[in-house]
Amino acid sequence: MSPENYLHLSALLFTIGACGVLLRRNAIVVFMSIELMLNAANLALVTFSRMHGNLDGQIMAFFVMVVAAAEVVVGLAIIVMVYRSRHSASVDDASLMKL
Amino acid sequence: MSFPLLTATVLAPAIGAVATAVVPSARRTLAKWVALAASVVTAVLAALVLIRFEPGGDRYQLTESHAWIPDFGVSYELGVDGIGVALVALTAVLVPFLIGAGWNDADPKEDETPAGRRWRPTQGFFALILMVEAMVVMSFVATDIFLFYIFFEAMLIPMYFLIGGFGDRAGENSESQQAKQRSYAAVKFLLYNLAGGLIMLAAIIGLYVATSDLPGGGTFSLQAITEARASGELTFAQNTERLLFLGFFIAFAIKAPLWPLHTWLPNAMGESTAPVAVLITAVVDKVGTFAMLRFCLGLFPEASAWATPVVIALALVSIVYGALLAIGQRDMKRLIAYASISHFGFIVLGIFAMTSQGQSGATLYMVNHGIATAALMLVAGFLISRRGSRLIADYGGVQKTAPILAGTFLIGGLATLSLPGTGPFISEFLVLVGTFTRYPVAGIIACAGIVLAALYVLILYQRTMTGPVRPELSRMPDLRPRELAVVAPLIALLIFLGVFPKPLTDIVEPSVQHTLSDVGESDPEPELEARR
Amino acid sequence: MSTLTALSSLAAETSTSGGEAAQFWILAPIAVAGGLGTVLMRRAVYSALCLAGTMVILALFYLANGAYFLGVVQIVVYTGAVMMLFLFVLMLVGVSAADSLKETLKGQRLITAGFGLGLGILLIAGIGQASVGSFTGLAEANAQGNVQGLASLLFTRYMVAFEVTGVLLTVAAVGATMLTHREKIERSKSQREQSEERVKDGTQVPPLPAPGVYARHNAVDIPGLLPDGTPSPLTVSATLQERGQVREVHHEAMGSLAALEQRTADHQNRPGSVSGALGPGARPERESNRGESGSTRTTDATGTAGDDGDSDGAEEAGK
Amino acid sequence: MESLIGLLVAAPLLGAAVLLVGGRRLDRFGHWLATGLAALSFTFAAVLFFDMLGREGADRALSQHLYSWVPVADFQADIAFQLDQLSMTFVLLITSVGTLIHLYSIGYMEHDVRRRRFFAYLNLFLAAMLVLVLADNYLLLYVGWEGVGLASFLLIGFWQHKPSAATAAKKAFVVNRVGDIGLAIAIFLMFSTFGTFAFGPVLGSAEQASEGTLTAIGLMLLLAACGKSAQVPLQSWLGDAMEGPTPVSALIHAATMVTAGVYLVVRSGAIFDGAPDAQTVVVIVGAVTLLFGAIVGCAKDDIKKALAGSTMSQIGYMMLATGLGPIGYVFAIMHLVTHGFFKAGLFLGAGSVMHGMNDEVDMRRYGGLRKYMPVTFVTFGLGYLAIIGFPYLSGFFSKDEIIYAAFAKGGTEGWILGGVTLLGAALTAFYMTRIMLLTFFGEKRWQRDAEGNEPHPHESPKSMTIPMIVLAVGSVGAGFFFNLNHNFVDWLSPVVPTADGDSPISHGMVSVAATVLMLVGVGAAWLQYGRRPVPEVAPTGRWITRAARRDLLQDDFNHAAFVTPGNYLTRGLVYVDHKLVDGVVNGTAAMFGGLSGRLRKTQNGFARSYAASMFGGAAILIAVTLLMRAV
Repeated sequence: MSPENYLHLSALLFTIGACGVLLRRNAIVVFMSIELMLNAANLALVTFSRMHGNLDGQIMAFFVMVVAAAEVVVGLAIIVMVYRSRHSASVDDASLMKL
Repeated sequence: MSFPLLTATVLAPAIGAVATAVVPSARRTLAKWVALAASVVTAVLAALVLIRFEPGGDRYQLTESHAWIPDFGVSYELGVDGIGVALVALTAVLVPFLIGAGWNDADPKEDETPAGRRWRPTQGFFALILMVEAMVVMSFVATDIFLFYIFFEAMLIPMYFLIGGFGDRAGENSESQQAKQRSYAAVKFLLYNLAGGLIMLAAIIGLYVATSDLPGGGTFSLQAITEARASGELTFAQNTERLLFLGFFIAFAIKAPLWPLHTWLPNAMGESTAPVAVLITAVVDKVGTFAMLRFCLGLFPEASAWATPVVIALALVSIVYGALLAIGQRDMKRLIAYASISHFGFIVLGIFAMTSQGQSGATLYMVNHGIATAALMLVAGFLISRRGSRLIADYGGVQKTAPILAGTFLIGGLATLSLPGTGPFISEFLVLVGTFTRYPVAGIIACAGIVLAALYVLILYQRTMTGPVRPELSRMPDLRPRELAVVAPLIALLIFLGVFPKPLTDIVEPSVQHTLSDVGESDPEPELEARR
Repeated sequence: MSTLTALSSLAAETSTSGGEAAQFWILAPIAVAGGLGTVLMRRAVYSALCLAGTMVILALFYLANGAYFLGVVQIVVYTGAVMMLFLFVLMLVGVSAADSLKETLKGQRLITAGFGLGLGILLIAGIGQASVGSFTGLAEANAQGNVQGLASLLFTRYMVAFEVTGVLLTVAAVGATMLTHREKIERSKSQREQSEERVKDGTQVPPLPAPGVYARHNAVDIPGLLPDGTPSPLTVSATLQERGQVREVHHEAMGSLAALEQRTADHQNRPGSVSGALGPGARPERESNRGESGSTRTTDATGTAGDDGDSDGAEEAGK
Repeated sequence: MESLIGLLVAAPLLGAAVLLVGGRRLDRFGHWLATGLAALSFTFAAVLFFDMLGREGADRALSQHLYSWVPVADFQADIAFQLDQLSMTFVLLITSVGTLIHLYSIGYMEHDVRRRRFFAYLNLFLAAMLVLVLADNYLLLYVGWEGVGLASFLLIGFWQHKPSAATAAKKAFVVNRVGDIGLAIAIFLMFSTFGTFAFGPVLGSAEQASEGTLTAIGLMLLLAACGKSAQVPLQSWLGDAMEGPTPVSALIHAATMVTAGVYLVVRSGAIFDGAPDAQTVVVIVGAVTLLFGAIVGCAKDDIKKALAGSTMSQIGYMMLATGLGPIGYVFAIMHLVTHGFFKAGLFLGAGSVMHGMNDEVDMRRYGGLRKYMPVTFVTFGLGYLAIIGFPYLSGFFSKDEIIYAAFAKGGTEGWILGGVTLLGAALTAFYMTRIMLLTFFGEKRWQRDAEGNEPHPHESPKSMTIPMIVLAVGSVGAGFFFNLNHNFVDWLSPVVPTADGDSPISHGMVSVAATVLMLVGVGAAWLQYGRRPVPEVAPTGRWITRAARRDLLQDDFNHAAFVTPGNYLTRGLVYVDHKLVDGVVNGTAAMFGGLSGRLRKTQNGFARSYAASMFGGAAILIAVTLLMRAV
């Protein structure tokens, strides 16, 4: 049982999450995919920390969680607001970046 | 440190431009007078320069030098040689007349709705003209290459607005269509010259790098570089020099439209008002030919010698091609534009003939062509403003209704075809002689330009001025006092320069000798002396 | 607790036991399945649940990797708080019907597939290339407990970062409230104004009709019927319709109603109008009856006004 | 005394300037001012002439250096005049005839509102012509050369409202420009050969230059001369130039300007002497033009065009003579002067006739005018006798000398040239007699014109007749006076190389032959036009006549050869410039525009596609780093 397995798993999850971000139109699901990616990263961090035998990796993961939490809060707030204004949580409806 | 005369000459129009721009929008006439006053002051300062300049003296006189960006060897270096003096004088003399000629060109039209009206058109027009003047004068007196480049490029901005913003009232087609053509012309002008400028920028940086192994580090000072080259402590690799030369030359060839880089000029001159058209061809384009003479030859002698055959071929093509196209034009302003292309061919030919006659002739040609085209184009502008059309076919018999206008037009035309007794004759003849002594065939081909010039000028005159009077023109007014006051001095100047050009040649010739010594050329011996 | 100690013993020693491998090989596929589910489920709620599952499994992996604190936090914060937040928002946004998986952007799926595959391969390759040794284990790192270890790091070396994250959280909270808070710009309309408005644009002036006509049980979810017998959507709450939980009146119900009508009609031996028209339909007949009786009353003027019962009785007697 | 030379030029120049700038307020007396200045300049000339007679032949030449004009290194051009006998001859001719024609014009242009301008132009012409003959270097000569071209342009096109006049003016100027190129190139050659272009040094050291160079210079000078003197192949403009007012035709296109070519060749004699080939070409040109002009003159019905043809052929005589070298120079000049007198007189006569016939120019509309305008008839007749070489009148001497010199060329070409000149004499007699008969004899053939008013032929006013009389006297007496104990030859010999060649036939025989042929020509003309009445409309004659009516198809040739191709060329080039040269530019612009437009499409505004690109970027970055570590 070597670290590779964990790392491979995290890579896999990360990729899945990324694809989710690209595929889904529902903003909330996109957010979930992002969460998935973060968690994959966390898994890798934790694995590394065990690999090297010190806790810095875990600290890092911890921070990631905190930041993720903050991000979720703000993000969801934004989603709610967008939904209020345009009655849809679809990412594609907000194609206002085009000039 | 004496009074910085050159700086003053540059600043006068610049300050005038600001002053004109800030005149309240209601006081249009005041703005005009302010602009006129500023240009006159500039002319006076230029006259001072002309007086203070000793023909026999140092190569560059009235020099000023201050460190500017020492880290890059950029410095604020001014100085004039005879050629520069002549052109500064030309610019400073012409601009007041242009302002006088364009007195009413920029007034908001009556039919214009307040919404569609531009913001303070009059102030803008005259301020822009003065800005152009300041920049042109600067590029004539700057002896620091970087300084020159900055103004060489900055010139484009006011010119762009002058071309794109102020078309003449001649509407053979609808207002919007005209506006479209105008903006097309302006953008074309801008892009063309910008492209050339960027190539030149690359060459300038290359020059800096190439000079970086001088004791003082890299420099942009023209004098320093020429001296270093003369003393042999600076040598360029052959390919480097040729590339740098091309970089400079292409920019100047675009500015002084040389075939095949000429197509922006007819659009620009055709769409803009007569004074602006004169500003383009008589003042701004001269910077190109002037810079060929000063920078291309001064900095890259070997490369110039290497490029001469091609350049002369291009010049010949421009002469004949421009003249033929002028004959084929239906729009009189475009006709004059193509005539200018042909004349610029002569100028370049004279510069690259590498003889004292050729280059003196070229310099005189710059001055004379400026004045002659001004006379012809301004009168044409007055004519157009009366009839409201640029098409030659819309005119006929003007000579009967407006004899003075026709007369001045004819004199301008005769000067354009360089009739003896007018200034252009001497310059053209010098150019041809100078060319002939070194490249006989080129000289003979260039002579074709003489006949073609006669054709396009006289065809233009015949179609517009002679023949039965067209009904639309039956009660066309003759030249008004203002217009006459603008044209008459120019004509007088033309005739004076044709009868007594010695003062000018005395100023120009020593500088030309300097340039020739830079290039290391000397006039070919007459056959008989050579035989002895 | 027992599991925790077991896991900790797993993580403590450097060489990994077969137990951990077994655990990995059981749980990893589930985690991946969860991830896929998150991405692929058509209803947001389901993908949220899938995600929660994955997170729990990851928490287990953390524990297995000796990150007890993180494992717990993972479960408590993530699965507990964050996912709940997601669900709340889902409710707020409306648990709308599943969003279609039809791709609108041209080539988006191809690109995604390509990049996803590429990235996956790259990461795997990277990991393969990076010579990952074996575990050194956290034995001495977790010597005096994992939490203590983390804390000593957190409050010494990572102090500043910690503070900053604190600030970040606060800001986030404030920001969220600011964002979601809606300022009332104009005063809310009074009931009168609302009613006037309704009259002005002529929509549904009276209150909405009640549901549950002929309900057999609590019938919020059965639409009321219009005079012509068609069910009216107005009568059922929008949310139920959104959820698709509206029960419509069956035909047999209709049939039975008709039968009922018939029976009452027979009972009063009157030609029962067997029609879709229900209660309302019967009313005119009664009116006519009244008319007849009225006429009879006008025929015999002897009867004193006021005693209906008598007249009824007289009719009875007449039969 | 030298200072007078400058004034000689200055007087008419001043007049031109004043009249042009002065404006309408000069209309009343402007013409008198101009005439007075012309006369003044004539008096200067006379003074100088007698002063010159006072000195010995060798040091008669005067010179005046005014100022340095264009000094650039070796190229030193000065405004400097030289007045030697040759110049003097021309100056006298120009100023005298010029003054007379000024006087004549006062009457002729009486009713023209723009008379002031006309006189300004006449003065301008005088000044330019004087510069031409007084210049002491070729560049200044070039100035005068083009100056007279300008004056001629202005005067031909004086009635600008007539499109034909404007066109003729343009044509004259352009054709002359072609000639001017020759002069310009000649100057270039001189400068690159001798290092200067002043008469003295160039002609002095001419023999040192190689013959090739001299031939080149000579041919170029000849080209110039052909342009100015309407010699084949540049002759086409002269006929059309008759659109100008008649005094102009008399002064510029008969007496003075058109003879400038002869002056140029004679002046550059030293060069031609060193270049026999060039001389041969000159002779050929002269001979061809001689016959060409004569034939054209025979066919024209327009009196002025007929006279123009005659002018061409007479100048052909002079050219031929100059081509003969020293044996011909003097007589070329002599014929030039006499021709100046009688041709001017003839033109003035023609003008007077037109004046009386409300500007009718068709000789078939004249006839029997001798009764109506006797003075004109007499003066015209005297000029006629002079030109056909009636014994002991001007033409007789000068022309016979040329014929003699032609024979004296020796060898076969001597005979050929002699024959040609004699034939020319016969033709001259023919066409001049034709003009004479058609105009003054026979019965009157004029009728009402379009407006229906019949012309009332009448004699012209004094101001017109007096010059005619004076010129008639000149044309009668000049030749005799010149020939009197070789006055003219001795006068010119110090500056113009002379030699009397030995001809196979003597002077007497030449004179007899010439006279006989002249009589033949007269007789032929009389048989044709004198005996039987002249048809109103010209009969379609033989091909030669028809061709001659169309100036021997010269214009058709020019059109086919230059004008039409030129038009196509310019049109084609305009197309090329717009489509090709400009097309490349606009094409580039369009290319960039399209490219950016296509790139713009990728910016669709959808967050997910941006995310996709980010994602791809990340993947690529990882790939790159891995590759970096791999290698």
